[in-house]
Formats: sequence, structure tokens, C-alpha cells
Amino acid sequence: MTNLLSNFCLASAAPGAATLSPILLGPSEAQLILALPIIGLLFCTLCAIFRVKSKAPAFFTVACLAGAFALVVRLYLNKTGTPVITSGFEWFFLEWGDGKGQRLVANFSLYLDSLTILWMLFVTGLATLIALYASEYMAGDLGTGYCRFFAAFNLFVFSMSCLVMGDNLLLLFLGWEGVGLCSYLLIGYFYKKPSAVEAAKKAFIMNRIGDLGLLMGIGLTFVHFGSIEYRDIFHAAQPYIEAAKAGKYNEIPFLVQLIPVLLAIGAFGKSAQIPLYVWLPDAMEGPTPVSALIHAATMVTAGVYLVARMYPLFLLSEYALPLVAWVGALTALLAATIGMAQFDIKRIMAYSTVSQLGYMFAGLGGLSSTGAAFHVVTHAFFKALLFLACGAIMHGFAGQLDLRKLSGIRRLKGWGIVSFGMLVGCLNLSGFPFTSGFFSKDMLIGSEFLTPGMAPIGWILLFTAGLTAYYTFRVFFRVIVGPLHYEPGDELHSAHDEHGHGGENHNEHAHVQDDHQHHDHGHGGHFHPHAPGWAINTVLLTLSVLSLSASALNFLHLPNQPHIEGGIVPELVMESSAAYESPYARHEAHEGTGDGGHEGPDAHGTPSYVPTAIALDDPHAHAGTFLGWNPHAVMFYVSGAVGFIGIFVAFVLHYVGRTTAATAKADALLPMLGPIPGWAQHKWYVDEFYKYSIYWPLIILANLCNLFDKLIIDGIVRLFGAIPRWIGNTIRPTQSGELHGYAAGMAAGVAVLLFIVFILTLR
Amino acid sequence: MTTEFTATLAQAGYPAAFQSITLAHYLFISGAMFSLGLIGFLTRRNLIIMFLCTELMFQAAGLALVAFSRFHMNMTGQSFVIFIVTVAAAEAAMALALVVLLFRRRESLDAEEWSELKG
Amino acid sequence: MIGRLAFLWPEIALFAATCVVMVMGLSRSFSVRKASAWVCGIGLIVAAFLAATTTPGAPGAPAPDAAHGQLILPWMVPFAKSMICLVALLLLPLLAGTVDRAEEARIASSRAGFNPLRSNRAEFYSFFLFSITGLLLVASADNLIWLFLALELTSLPTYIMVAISSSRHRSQEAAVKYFFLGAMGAAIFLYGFALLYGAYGTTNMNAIAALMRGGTLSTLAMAGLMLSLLGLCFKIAAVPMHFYTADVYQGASAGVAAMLAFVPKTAGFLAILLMVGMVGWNYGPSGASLPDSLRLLLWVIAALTMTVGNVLAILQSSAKRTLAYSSIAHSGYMLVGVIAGPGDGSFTQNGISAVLFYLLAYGVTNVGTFAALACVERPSADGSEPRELDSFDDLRGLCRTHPAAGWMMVICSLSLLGLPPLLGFFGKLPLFTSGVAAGEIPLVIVLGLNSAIAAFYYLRLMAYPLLEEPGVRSGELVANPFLARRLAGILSAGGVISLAVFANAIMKQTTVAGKYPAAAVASTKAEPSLTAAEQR
Amino acid sequence: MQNAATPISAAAAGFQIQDWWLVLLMAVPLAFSFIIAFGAPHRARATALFGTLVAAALTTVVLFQFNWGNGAAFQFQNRIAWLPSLGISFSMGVDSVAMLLIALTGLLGPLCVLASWTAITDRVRTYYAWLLALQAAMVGVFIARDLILFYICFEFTLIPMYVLISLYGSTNRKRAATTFFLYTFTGSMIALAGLVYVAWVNAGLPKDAFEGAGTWTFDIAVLQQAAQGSLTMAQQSLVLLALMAGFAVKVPLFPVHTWLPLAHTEAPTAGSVILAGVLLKLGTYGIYRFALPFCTGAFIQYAPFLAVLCIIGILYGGLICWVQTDMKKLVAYSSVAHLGFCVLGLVALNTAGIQGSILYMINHGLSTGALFLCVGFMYERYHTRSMKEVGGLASKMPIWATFMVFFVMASVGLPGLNGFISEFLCIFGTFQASDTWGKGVWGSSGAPVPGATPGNLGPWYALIAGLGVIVAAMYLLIMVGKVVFGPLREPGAHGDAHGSHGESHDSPGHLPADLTAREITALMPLAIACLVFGLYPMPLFDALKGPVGETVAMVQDVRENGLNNGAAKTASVIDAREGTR
Repeated sequence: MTNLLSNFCLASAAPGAATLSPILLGPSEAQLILALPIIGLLFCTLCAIFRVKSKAPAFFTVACLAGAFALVVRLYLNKTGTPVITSGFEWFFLEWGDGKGQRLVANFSLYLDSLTILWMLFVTGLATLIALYASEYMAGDLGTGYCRFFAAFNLFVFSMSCLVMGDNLLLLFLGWEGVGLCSYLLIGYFYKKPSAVEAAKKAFIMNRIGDLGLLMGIGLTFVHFGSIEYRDIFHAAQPYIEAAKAGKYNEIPFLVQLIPVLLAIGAFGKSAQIPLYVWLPDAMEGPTPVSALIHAATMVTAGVYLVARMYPLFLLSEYALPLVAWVGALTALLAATIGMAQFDIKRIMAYSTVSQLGYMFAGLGGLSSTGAAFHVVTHAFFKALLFLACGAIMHGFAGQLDLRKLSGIRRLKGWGIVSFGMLVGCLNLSGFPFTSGFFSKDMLIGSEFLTPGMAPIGWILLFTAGLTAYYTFRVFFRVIVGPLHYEPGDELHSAHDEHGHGGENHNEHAHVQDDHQHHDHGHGGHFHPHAPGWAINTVLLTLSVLSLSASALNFLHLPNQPHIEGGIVPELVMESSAAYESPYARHEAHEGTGDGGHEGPDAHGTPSYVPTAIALDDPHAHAGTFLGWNPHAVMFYVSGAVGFIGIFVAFVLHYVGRTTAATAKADALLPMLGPIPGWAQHKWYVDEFYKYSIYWPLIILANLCNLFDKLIIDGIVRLFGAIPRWIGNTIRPTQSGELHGYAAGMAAGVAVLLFIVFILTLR
Repeated sequence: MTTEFTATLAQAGYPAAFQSITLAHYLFISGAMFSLGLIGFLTRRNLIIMFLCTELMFQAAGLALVAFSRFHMNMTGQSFVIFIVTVAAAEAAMALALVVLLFRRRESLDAEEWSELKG
Repeated sequence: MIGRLAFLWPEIALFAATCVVMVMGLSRSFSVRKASAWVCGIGLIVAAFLAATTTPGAPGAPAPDAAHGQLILPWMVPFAKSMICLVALLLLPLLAGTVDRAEEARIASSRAGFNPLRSNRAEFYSFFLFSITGLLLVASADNLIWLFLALELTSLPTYIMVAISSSRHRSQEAAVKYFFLGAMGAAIFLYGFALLYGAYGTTNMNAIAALMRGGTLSTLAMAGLMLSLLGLCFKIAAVPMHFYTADVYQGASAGVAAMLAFVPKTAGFLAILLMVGMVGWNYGPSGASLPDSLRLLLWVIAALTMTVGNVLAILQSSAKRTLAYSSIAHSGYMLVGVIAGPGDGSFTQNGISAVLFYLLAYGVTNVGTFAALACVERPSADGSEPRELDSFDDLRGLCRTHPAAGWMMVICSLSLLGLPPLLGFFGKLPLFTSGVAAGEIPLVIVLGLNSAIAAFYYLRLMAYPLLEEPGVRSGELVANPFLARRLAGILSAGGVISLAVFANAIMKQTTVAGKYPAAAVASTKAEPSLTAAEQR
Repeated sequence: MQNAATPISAAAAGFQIQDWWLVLLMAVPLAFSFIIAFGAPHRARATALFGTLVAAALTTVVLFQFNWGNGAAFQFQNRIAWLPSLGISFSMGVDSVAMLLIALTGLLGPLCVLASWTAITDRVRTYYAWLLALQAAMVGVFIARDLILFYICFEFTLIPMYVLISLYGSTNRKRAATTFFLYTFTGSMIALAGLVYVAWVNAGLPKDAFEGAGTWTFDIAVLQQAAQGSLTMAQQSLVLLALMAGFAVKVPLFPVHTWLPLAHTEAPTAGSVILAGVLLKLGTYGIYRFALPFCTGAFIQYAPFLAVLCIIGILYGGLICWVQTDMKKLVAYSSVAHLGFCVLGLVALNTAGIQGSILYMINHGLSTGALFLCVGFMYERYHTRSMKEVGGLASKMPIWATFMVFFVMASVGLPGLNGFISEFLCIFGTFQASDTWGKGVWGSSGAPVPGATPGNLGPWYALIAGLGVIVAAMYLLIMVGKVVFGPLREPGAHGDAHGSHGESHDSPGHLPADLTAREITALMPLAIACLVFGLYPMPLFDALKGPVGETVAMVQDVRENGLNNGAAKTASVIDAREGTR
């Protein structure tokens, strides 16, 4: 178990660590990272079986996840630049020959490179924190769903770990669907609520659509590369990479170019991109910690992870990366416009998640895997923070999430940390200068402008950045600051009941609420929002600090490594399969800053499969510019300005002169925009579009099939079954019971038979 | 075949009148008898007459046998006929017994009376 | 002379028994009268024994020769005769109490004395034995005259048996139809025999066979053959001569119906095998099938017979009628074996063996189904004869109210359905194999599909006793006092199961029995007259 | 067959227990069936449980006795002379495929008894006796090494099932039972003709009119090897058609599936479990064991056609599931879809596909069997299967809900559970199996496609079949969403009654609201099996490696060498058999 460390040391000690293939090891303590959540899961299951009513499952979970986090940190500290594969037990092993590609292997083996470690760091870290948060948040469900929640939580971390750490696509797929299951279970946590059940179902099915793409991609990968293990894939892809380097895409088979597209479809499903994004906003039906962890920080970035992990393959296609980039950019824009028009703060956050995921994809597509990964990390922190803050509000105000019914809650006692966390999160999300979100977003947008042909995407992203700042601070200015005003949500009467309600309960509460709206502050008398407790506050504070300090990542650098702009996260990425140094970035680096500090990473231990530079063979590649300037240099100012503008607009429209919670100046401006705000509020009717263009036709088809089955297929069968009966009934009259009839029948029969036989056979 | 047969008869020294009566004539008569029997069986409703019609069919076969017997110049066919007549007698006995039984029951010998079993 | 008669020992034994029975049945002593059935049984056992030991071709007996019956299928005779005797032995207890029941009851309660004029017992049992004797004679018939007489001997007593099997109108009606149509059928095959004689100038079947194989088949011969076969279709209840079947079976008492399903059918099949055997299966492109016209005729008859039987059976509400139609269908199945012919002589390919095996299987199984109907009865209100079970409704819940009757019905109908691992399946399997081996695959498919159609009504026959709740009127049903009937059914059901396990012994026998000595007949000396005819 | 096949027990070797394991496997349930039938009614249930447990224990023993390292070899072979005239013997032997299916049968036995414990109150003796007879017949199918023995057991399963459905089913049971029987019986009669035809073609008889009785053989091993050499393509096509008429109905494949929903809907719980768990597998097993080896050439040629039928079944069945309101019917139609995958894998004719297909037989038996158990337990409480009448049972029956969700996930094909393993392999095998890889539009010339296998399916088939995975998620989750989740709805508690009236609602009869220990005991083994086989299927892969490898080699042989090189093999096999006699 512990020989991992020594092996790492060994590897790093070896001269010229640029080994061609990863180091293979037996089971290692990395496997324990998978085991810990399973232990947590078993414990929670036992608690459920013995109906434990304490918070034991939560704390046990926190302990397990913290242990996992510690192990990941240990891995990080001991990592070398070389990927390590630690083999676990066998899962799939099929063999039909000795040759290449005649063996299907997918084991519980882990592929540990810096990308994995990067992802695992924030996955386990955030999971630990959010589990702690949830221990308090879910306390209302003690004895009912508490164990179930944490069991699913543990299962999620396990699945996510499989997804990230697996050394083959199938194990990734296991994690991929596993997180989908947990997402399903946790979205549907309040299973008595039809909307939650519906949302859970939607999430699972939408994901399945993407999964099919992924599955086909896996199949195609195997067929063309003869393996689904990363190391073999990368190895086998080498000839194609050479071809791609030389720009000879026509030498790469069309189907190989299709692989990344198929994988991307899977990624779009999981990461809620057009056209499969509609499940994510609905997924907010789940408990907030779930939204924070699964639907903001970790699971939804699985798509980004997949693209990053398979980045070498994405480079093989002329179309894959532009596709990814355009889908990302359009998603970012679309989600932002929808987010601007929503009133439910959790939904706003959800749309902002979709939007930010779009950024990441655009980044990946714009040849900035580093920027995308950086944004994943920063986004994980600040979005988790935002969600948890929203969750604290929701928790305290009995499920109230409507920004028209909440205002100025910073004035309430005990809500300081929440307000602070909210502010930090909003600043990050808006890309306020020198926050971590600012750096990562800049990197993304900058590289779009650098890469030729991607400039429109850069403009879209820039514009979206402004929108993001606006809708983010719209929430902040309306909910956190301004005059104090609040109405409790619909969980008031059932605060000590279970969280779920039947549909009728809902109506009942809505009715009560209507009644109360006639008196201003009607609830002031009975309703006291309860401020978050220590666990929530601790977590919020921690995350705030982390989000703020994450900007430091931009300036930290790995020891013994060439420094790359963007700091430690890009450096980690550059050590992994996602390493891709944009030729344009290099161009810029040489000419713009003159910083020769980093040479091509392949000189420094990056495995040779990394197609580091198509550009190395293509010195004449033109880097794009931002209106003639160096994009990276200028983007600091431009995006900062855009962010400011967005915040300012929000300030004017939603803070200045606002006296009530329900309305702000913005409302007066809305009619000027015509029907557009309405459309945006209805999410551009995409759900309806899907409903009428896909769901209903399918339902009709299904009904037709059902009818067809009953009438035609079964009908034919019954017809065949009826034939004997029909013949019988037809000839039954011959059995008239009359002697003469019988005699006539016999005579005629004899005559006919003789006649037939003679005609047919005797000339 | 017919002409050959006639020639054969002539060779065997049969009178000319016989020569014109060939096997075909017998067979025709036999066939006609059989058909008449059959038609009678199908058309008559009285059980006794129907039985007689079956007898007619039997005897048609008998006639054919005798004719063939003569044709083949052996006695097998004729001995067959004797057996047929015997069997016909036995059948007649049975038929009469049955007819009596039935008449006792229904006071009628109409075959149509007996069509309770059907389907 | 005795030597010449040696191969008739079983018939002689049966005839002796018949004579004894005729006398004993008229005895004034009840126990002597009753013993007549036992004498019947003993006669059958002795006949079976004699058939198995003394018939030429049987182990230990001399080899068949022209002096001892037909040489067309000579090895068939010992098997057929013993098999017939054994099935008849099974039928015998089923016939217990068919006649004279009311009369005997009156005598037993001293309300009446024994009146020989009113007693049918003697006739009934002796007719039964006569019929069996005729059947035995069919097997070894080597002459068309003999064949005709044997067939008539088989049939004539059954007409009477049907008529006296119950005192109700139905049985008289059945007898009328059976008798008149039977006479018509007989006339048809008789005419066919006449034509055959006309074509070959001999009635010796061995000789005809030799002639048939020596030259081509003339149209006259073919017409004779076809008429004969069509006439024989009456015996086996095949299309187009099947019309009478259901009415007669329904009208007759269950025991007699069971007998009708076996005795004339066996006679018919043996006769058909002999007739077809005369022609031989040496025609067609493969040289192993019947002449085209004959094959076509039998093919059409087989296909129509099984189909008509089955499709009519599924419509019935009377169990007895259903069984009657099913008996038609089974004839159709067996015709497949006739068409297939001897193949290479192995059991799997030999259609003749398959037919013989099937006759046995069908005979044994059939007894059980009718026994189930005969074991239980509904006493009539007016003191007249109790009614045997007939409709499906009567069968409801029989397994619970009368387990023995119910289960024999269940087991035997499943066997008739051909459901493995019961005897019926092993009967059908050789038909499949021989049919396939003969290249008659479409016919085998028709056979398969027909088995499936048949499943519909056999399932009802099985489900009503086993699965249905007893009906409202089931309480009225009482067991028939004649335990022998139950014995017959139990033996039959037991046989259906146990013979399946030990079928190989029978299969070996049928393999031998189905041997078709293609060459043996040709050497038979033709009669002098025949030679004369040929010379002309 | 491999040379390593254990020699057939010779009489000279004396009594050896391993010769009789298989007979025991079949005889024990049969014996208990009779014991129950003639025993006291009140003891029937316990006797049945005991009997199935004994059978299960025996199965376990045999499982351990079995040499898994040599899974392709037929082990515990024993041949008892039965009907040499017909070439039929009581010939037994199991390879790992059969062994696994026997294990499945053995596992489901006690579970079915447990599931029927309280549900069957009337005519218990009949019920349990037939249940055990059914088990014996199913075991018989898998152990048979003689075509006719196989067929006998194959057909005999109909009767117990018929009785179970028609006596213990729900309202429309009579019709369902009859349809079930007639439909499958019709098919199998045609299949019998096909089987007989194969035996005839391979008779290799000396053409002597008086000798040679019983030179036919129905020995599966001999016929399998011989069939490829002796049947022409046209013959193979006909035989394939005939065999598929029997087996496709049993599976059931698309156009001949309509008996299944009816039978499942009406059958008692245990009946449904057996039906879905094992009986349907008789069809796929038949295809694997007979249709494929007997008519390899035709099978290869018509694989696309079969695949299309499977795919239609997958999508069509799935869509129909979507609009069902009857839970059992839904699960039944889902079986149509699932077995489409199973056969699809088989017709892919490569290692992944066939392995997936065989695993699918087992996995579908586990997960769908369990789903039927779940639905049955619910039915026993609420006496309805309509999704319109019940809903939100999670709040009332959390344990049940947990199992339900678990098995639905297994059925959906969630990785980590057993369904995924087989479903993935089936789709994957289909995906690989194309001769067009690397040619034409699928790739530029000369590009290596190492992972492709020969075949005539390919990615389009896989893609369209893969849509079925989405559809499966839709209909199963809709069912879960309606029945397990959502506000509580119970029949007879309409109007204002919901949730809060839960306490006053009488649990029907004697059963508590949630699952009893007995019911949990019935579900637990299946759940464990689902999980274990999902996460650690390696034992299964290893076990099936041998037989699947041989099948693929056989297919490959026909692909490369055509049909006419089987004669020599036939001779060698017959020699080998003669030698062991």
C-alpha cells in the first residue's frame, strides 16, 4: 500500500523522467480514496437499517471524506510529473486473441496524473466541507431521510472518484452513470414532491442521452485504438497525432475524428450544455448542499474533465474543438440571458452554473485547456459558496427563494457570514478584478481571441461576462442589501415535518401565503428566520476564504517546474493528458512578455503522448489579437471593465432607490424591451420546444406502438389463432347430422379427390 | 383394348353375337349399377330402400368381378362374388334387425328422423 | 391342413372363446354370465400369447412364407396381432356394464328373472371378440377376398355393438349412420378390389404386389387402388369418409366409442399398409416414395384429415365429440407414416413402424380418455339409464371429485396432445422422423401445426378436470359402479407413463414389424391363371 | 468439443457420484414435487421450501465440484441408454453456460417459494408440486445433451406454467395461460421438425433396409459438429427458420412476443419470476445451443435480419412500456426489450457479444425476476398493479422502495450493477461486429482498426439499439416516479384521504405495511447477486471464456472456410463418441 510514495520518489529520481508510458503499480493507497466513501456508504446504510436518529452518519461521512481528501493531498505532495497507474481488481476482462485490440480490459485501476489529482483535490475537499454543511442543513430530516442523504452523498463521492481516477473509459463511464444515479437520488430526495421526482427523472434521462454518445464514443475508441485504457489510447493515437500536427487531417479517418464529437455529446449531457442543459435548472429541486456539490462544483464539471482527459483525441478532429467552443459559448450566453430574468435565486445560480460551464467548454474549444481547468477550480469554490449561501437563506426563511420576497437580510442578526459569503461569491462570479474568477475567466477569454477563428466566441463570452455580473449582483443587491423585508417560504408549516409535500399541500400553503400578503410584514409576528448555525457558518467562511485566496493560485507555481501563466492549476494541467500549449499562447508569450521561462513542457517531463504543439511544426501560425492588442494583456482591463459595468447596472437598477422587496427600478424598464424579458423568463420556451417536438411525438409514437401491438401484431396472431376456428365453423355445417348429407359428402369427396389426383398426376 | 379383346374372343371361337359384347359393356353396366346405387342412396329417404341401394352397389362390384373373372379366365372373381353375396346377406340381416329396432322407436323409417347428433 | 392353419391360432383361440362366451352369456347363473367377460379376457390373453409365439415371423415361429398369409409386410403380423390383443384386453374392462345393466339390476333385486331374450351380454362380448378376430385376420390377409371378409368381420359386429351400447335414441341413431355409411364405404373399397382384380386377374395380394412391381401401374389398377384406399378411409375415419365419426362416437357408449376409435382404425390402417405395400415405396425421384398419384392422394387425405379433425374438434362442447374428431386427426397423423414408407428400415426412418407404434400408443392412450368418461355418470331422474359424461361441463373439477377419472383424463389427453414425456410424444416423434427422412417436410410441418391446433382442445380436456372448480351440477355425478372401467383407465394412464420410459422394447418390436421385404415378394410364384392372363 | 472433455462414464468404472450429480439435480425437485403432491396440504409450503433449499444446496455443491477452469468441456457427463431405436439417450452434461443457468434456476427456486408463502392460500399442494416439477424440467433443459431430452424438458415446462398461470393467476388468467401454451407450443412443434431434420441430415446411415436400427443420433455434441459440414446453406436457412420459430417465440423476439405481456400480467408472482427468470432463457439458450451451431452459416448470413428484429423489439417494446399503466405489463414488455439486447449480442457473433448475451440471460433473470417479486409484494398488499391507483409508496414501504429502486437501476443498466455488464457487452459486441470497419465511408484506406471484429452488424445497429437504453431509463423511471415516489396514493383511499390517513389505512390482510423478513429474505440474495456480478463479474467472464471462445472459433471457421469442412470433424466426433461407449 505504501509503496506508492517510494515509487513516486523513484520516478522523480530517475533521470529524464519523460517516460513514454505511465508507471504501473499494484494496488496503492490511492485505492483507499475509493474505499473511504464506500465505508461511509456502508455506515450510512447500517444507520438507516438500525434507524439511527443522530447525526452520526453525517460526521462519519465528513470523517471519511476528510480522510479521502487527506489522501489526495498526500498524492499531490508526492506526485511526480509522470502518470501513475495503480491496478485494482479486475472488472472487465475479455480476450479473443493475442493481437492488439483483441482484448477488452477495464479494471478498477486508477490513472493518477496531475489532472486527476487536481480534480480530486477539489472534489474531495468540497465534498468534505459540504458534508459538514449538510450535517446541519439536513438536520430537519434526522431519522427520516438523513441516512439516505448521506448514503447517496458517499456514493456520489465514490462515483465521482471513479470517474476522475479511473484508468479507462469504462470506469469513467461507471462513475459517469454513478454520479447520474446519485444526482437522481438526491434531486429526488424530497420524493413526495412531484416536481422533485419529475426533475430527478429529467436529469437522469437527459444524462442518458448524452451517455449514449459517450458509449458510442467508447466503442469507436476501442475499435480504432484497440483499447479503452487511457495509456493505450494515447499510445495508439500517436500516429494520428503526428498527422494532426502536420495538419493532414485527411489522413485521419473520419471515424477517428468522430470520436471526440461523440465524447463531447456525452460531456454536453453531463455538463448541461446545449442542447441537453435543461435538466440542470430543474435539478435545484434537490437539497441545497446537493445543488452546491453535485450540480455546481463537481459532477457537472465531469464533462469538462472528460474533454480535458481526452484532449489528445480532440485534437485529432478538425471539428470537435470548434464544436465544443461554439456550444459552450452559446450555452453561456443563453443561460445568462435566462438567468437575468429569473426570480428564484437558486435557479439564477443554476443558470449561472450552466453559463459558467459554457465558459469552460468554450475555453476547452478555444485551445485553452488550462484556462478551462482553472475556471473549473475557481468556479467550484465560488459557486459552491454561492449555493451554500443561498441554501442558508432558504434554510432560514423556510424555503423562500424568491428575490422579490427577500430583501436586506444582511441587516438581520446572525446573517453576516452569509452575506459576506454571498458577496465574495458574487464578486468572483462577476469576475471582479483580482478575484479568482477574474483570473480564470480572463485566461479563457484571452485565449479565444488568440486562437484564430475563435474571436466571435471571445466576443460572446465577453458580452456574457457583462450579463453575468449584472444578474449576479441583481441577486446581491436585492436579497442581501437594501431595505429589510422578507416573507417565509412554503416550508413554514412543515418545518418540523418532513420536507416533502404532496401536491395538495402545496396548494394549501400557496393559499395561506396569499392570505398573508395582504398584511405587510404579515409574518413578522409569527415568523423568525433562524440564522445558520456553526456548521453552516464555518463552511461558508471557509469557502469564502478559499474563494478569495484561490486567486493566489494564479501566482503560485509548482516547484521544479517551468512557470506557466495562470499559476499552479495550468501547470498541473500541463503535466497531464490535457496538456496543450496553444501555439498561439506560445507566440504571445514570446512576443508579448518576452518571458522565456517556459520552454515546451515536453522537455520537462511531460509524457510524449502530449501533442504539445501542433504549432512547433507550424511556426507561421498566426495568433489572433484583440482589436490589435495582445489579448491576454488587454483582457485584464477589458473584462474588468465589463464586470464593473454589469455590477454598476445592477446597482442602479436594483439597489438605488429600492424601497420594497418586490419591485425595483428594473421593472419599470422591462416594457421597453418588449416581449423579450418574458421569453427569457420562460427560458426561451426551450422546455416547451422539447416537450412539443420530442416528448409529445414520442408519446404519440408510443401510444401508436401500443395500439399497433394490441391491434395489429396481436391481431395477426389472433387471426392466425382464429383461422382454425374459422375453418372449423365453415366446414361445420357439413356435420349436419343427416345421413344423406354425410353420404353425399363422402361421395363427393371421393369423386373430387379422384378427379384431382387423376388430373394432376395421370396425364 | 376393346378391339384386341374382341379379336381374342373371335380367336377363341366365340359366336359373333358374343363378340360384340365386350368386357367394357359389363364394366359399363357395373359402373352404372354402382352409380345408380349411390344415387339412390343419396336420394331416397326410406332406410330400407337405402339399404337396397347399398346392395346394388355391392352387386355392381360383384358384376364387375364376374366380368373380370370371365375376362381373366379364372374363377377367383366368381368365388369372390359368392363371398360378397354372403356378406350382403349378413348385412341384410343386420339391416333388417336395425330397421325393426328403429321402427319400434320412431314409427318411421325416414332417415331424416335421425339427425339428433350433429355439429 | 393343421399346418396351414397354424398361423391362425390366435383367431382360432378367439373364436373358441367367442363360442364359449356366447353360451355362457346366456346362462341363468349370474356368476357364469359374469364370467363370460373373464373368458373373453382369457381368450384374448391366450390369443396374444399365441400371436406372439406361433405367428410366422414371430421369434421361435417359422419364417413367413406364401402359405401363411401375406408377404407384403410379413413381419408386421405377429406384432400387430399381439398388440391388438393387448389393447383389446385393455378395452375389455372398459366395456364392463355396457349392456344389460338395468336388466341385471332387476334380476339382482329379484324383480325379474333372467330372460335370455332380453339379455344382450352374450352377443355383446362375442361381437367384441368377433370384431377382434376380424381385426387379427386383416393383419395376415394375403388375398383381397380375405381382406374384404376380414374387414367386414371387423365392422359388422361393431354396428350392432353401437346399437345396443345404450338404450337411448342416440345409440340407435349412431348405429344407423354407422351402418349405412359403413355399407357405402364397404361398397367403395369392394369396387376398388374388383378393379384391382380386373387389372391383375388375381386376388392374391402377394401376386398383385409382384405384378405391380414387375410392370407399370395401369390406370385401372390405379383406380382400383384409389377406390380401395378411399373406401378404407371410412375405417380409419379419414377425409372424405369421416363424417360419421363424431355422431357415432357420441351416440355410442364411451366404452364402445373407445373400441371404435381403435378397432376399425387399426383394421383400416393395416389394410391400407397392405394395399400401399403392394405398390411399394420405390417410385419418385429418390426411388423411395410412393407413385406420384398415390402419394398425392394420401398426402391430400392426410393433410385434410388432420386439419378437418382438429378444426372441428376445437369447436365442440362435448368431450366425446371432441375425442371423436381428435381420432380423425390422429388418423391424419398416421397417414404421414404410411406416406413415408419403410425408409431404410431403421425405426427412425420407417414410417410403417411409426404407424404401428402410433396405433399402439393411440390405442392405449385412447382407452384412458374414454374411460374417464365411462367411469363417472349422472344418474337420471326417471330411473332410466344413467348418462355417461359427455359435455365439458361435466368434466369440471373431476380431479377433485373423482380423482381417478380426472387424472386419467388429464394424463391421457396430454399424451394424445403429444406432450413429452408421455407415450403420445414418442408416438409422434417417429412420424416426424420418418416423415422428415422421406422428405415430406411440408407434411411434417402441417403435422406440427395441427398438433398445435390440437393443443387447444386437449388443453381443455386437461384443464377442465384439473384446473376448473367443480361445477354446480358436479355434485350429481357419481362413480360408475363397474370398477373394471376404472381399472381400464388406470392401466391406460399407467401405460401412457410407463411405456414412455420403456418404449424402446416396443420400438424394437415395431422396427422388426415394419420391415418391408421389397425383394421377397417378387419371387412369389404367381398363380397359374395369372400366367395365363399375362400370356394373352 | 475439446479433447479435455471428461470421458463419458463407463459402466465399468462403477458408481461414481459425479456421474449422478445432474440426475440428482433434476430428481430432487421432482421427488419433492411428488412428496408435496401426496403429502398433507398444511405441510406443502414448508416441504416446498425445504425441497428447493435442498436443490439449491445440491446446486451449490455441484457448482463447487464443477471444474470452472475448463468451462467449455461438458462435465459430469452421463449417458443412460433410453431409446436407442430412436437414437435417444438420457444423456447429460453441463458446460459453464448451462451450469450458470442451472445455478440461476436453483437460486430462484427457494425465492419463488418464499414469494408465494402468503400469496397462495388455496390448493397449495397443487401449486408447490407444479412449481417444483417446473424447476426439475428447467434443470432438465440445461443438463440435456440429447436433443430429444432437451426438447422433452423444454416442452414439459409448458404444463406446470400453464397450471400455475391458469389456477393462480389474476382475472384474465385462463386466456393468458391458453395463449401462452398454444403460442409456444406451436412454435416448438416447428422447431421439433427442424431439430429432427438436423438429426436426419446427420444420420449418416448405412442404407441397408433391414439393418441399421437406431443409427440416428440426437446427441447434441455430435450434431453440433456435424451440422456445419453436412447442411448446405439452403438447408441451414430452413433449419434456422424452423428453430427460430420455436425459440424466438420463447425469447420472445419482436413479432412473436404478444403472449408474454399477457402471461406475465396474469401469472402469479412466482410464476412471473420463473417465467422471466428462466423460461425466457430457454429460448435464448436454445438459440445459443442449437440454432447457432446447427446453422452457423445461415446464422451469419441472417444476423442482420435477426438484429433488426431485436432492435425493433428493443425500441418498440420500450416505447410500449412507456404507456403502460399496469406495472407487471410494463416489466413484461421491458423483458421484450431486454431480451432484444440479449439476442442482439448473440447475433453479433463475437466474443463480447456472445459473452454479453449469456451474461444477459443470467442478469436479466436476476434483476427482472426481482422486479417481479417487488411488484408481486406490492400486489399482495394492494391488490392492484395499476400505476394509476398506487403511488408514492416510498413513504409507506421504504424497504420495498429501496429494493425497487435498486432493481430498477439494475434493470436500467447502471454501471456497477449486473445489468450494465451484459448490456454494454451486447451493444459493444454489436458495435464491433462489422466487416465494413476501415473501409468505405467508415475510414480512410489502410487505417488500422484493431478493435473491429468480423461481422455484418456494426455501429448503426449499436447506436439504434443504444437508443433503447435511453428508452429503458424513461419507462422504468416513470414507473418508479409514479409508484415509488410522489405523494402517497393507495387504492380505496381516494378523495380527501392521503398521507395523513396513512395510519388509519388498514394494511390488507395479515401483511404489515412494509416488507416482512421473509420477503426481504427473498429479495436479498438477488440484490447481492446483482451487486456482486455488477462489480466483480470476473468469475463469470472466466467461466464463460471457454465456451464462448469455442463458439466464436466455430463461427470464425465457417466464415473463413465456408460450410464444407465439417465432414472430417463429424467423423472424428463420431469416432470419439464410439470410443467412449
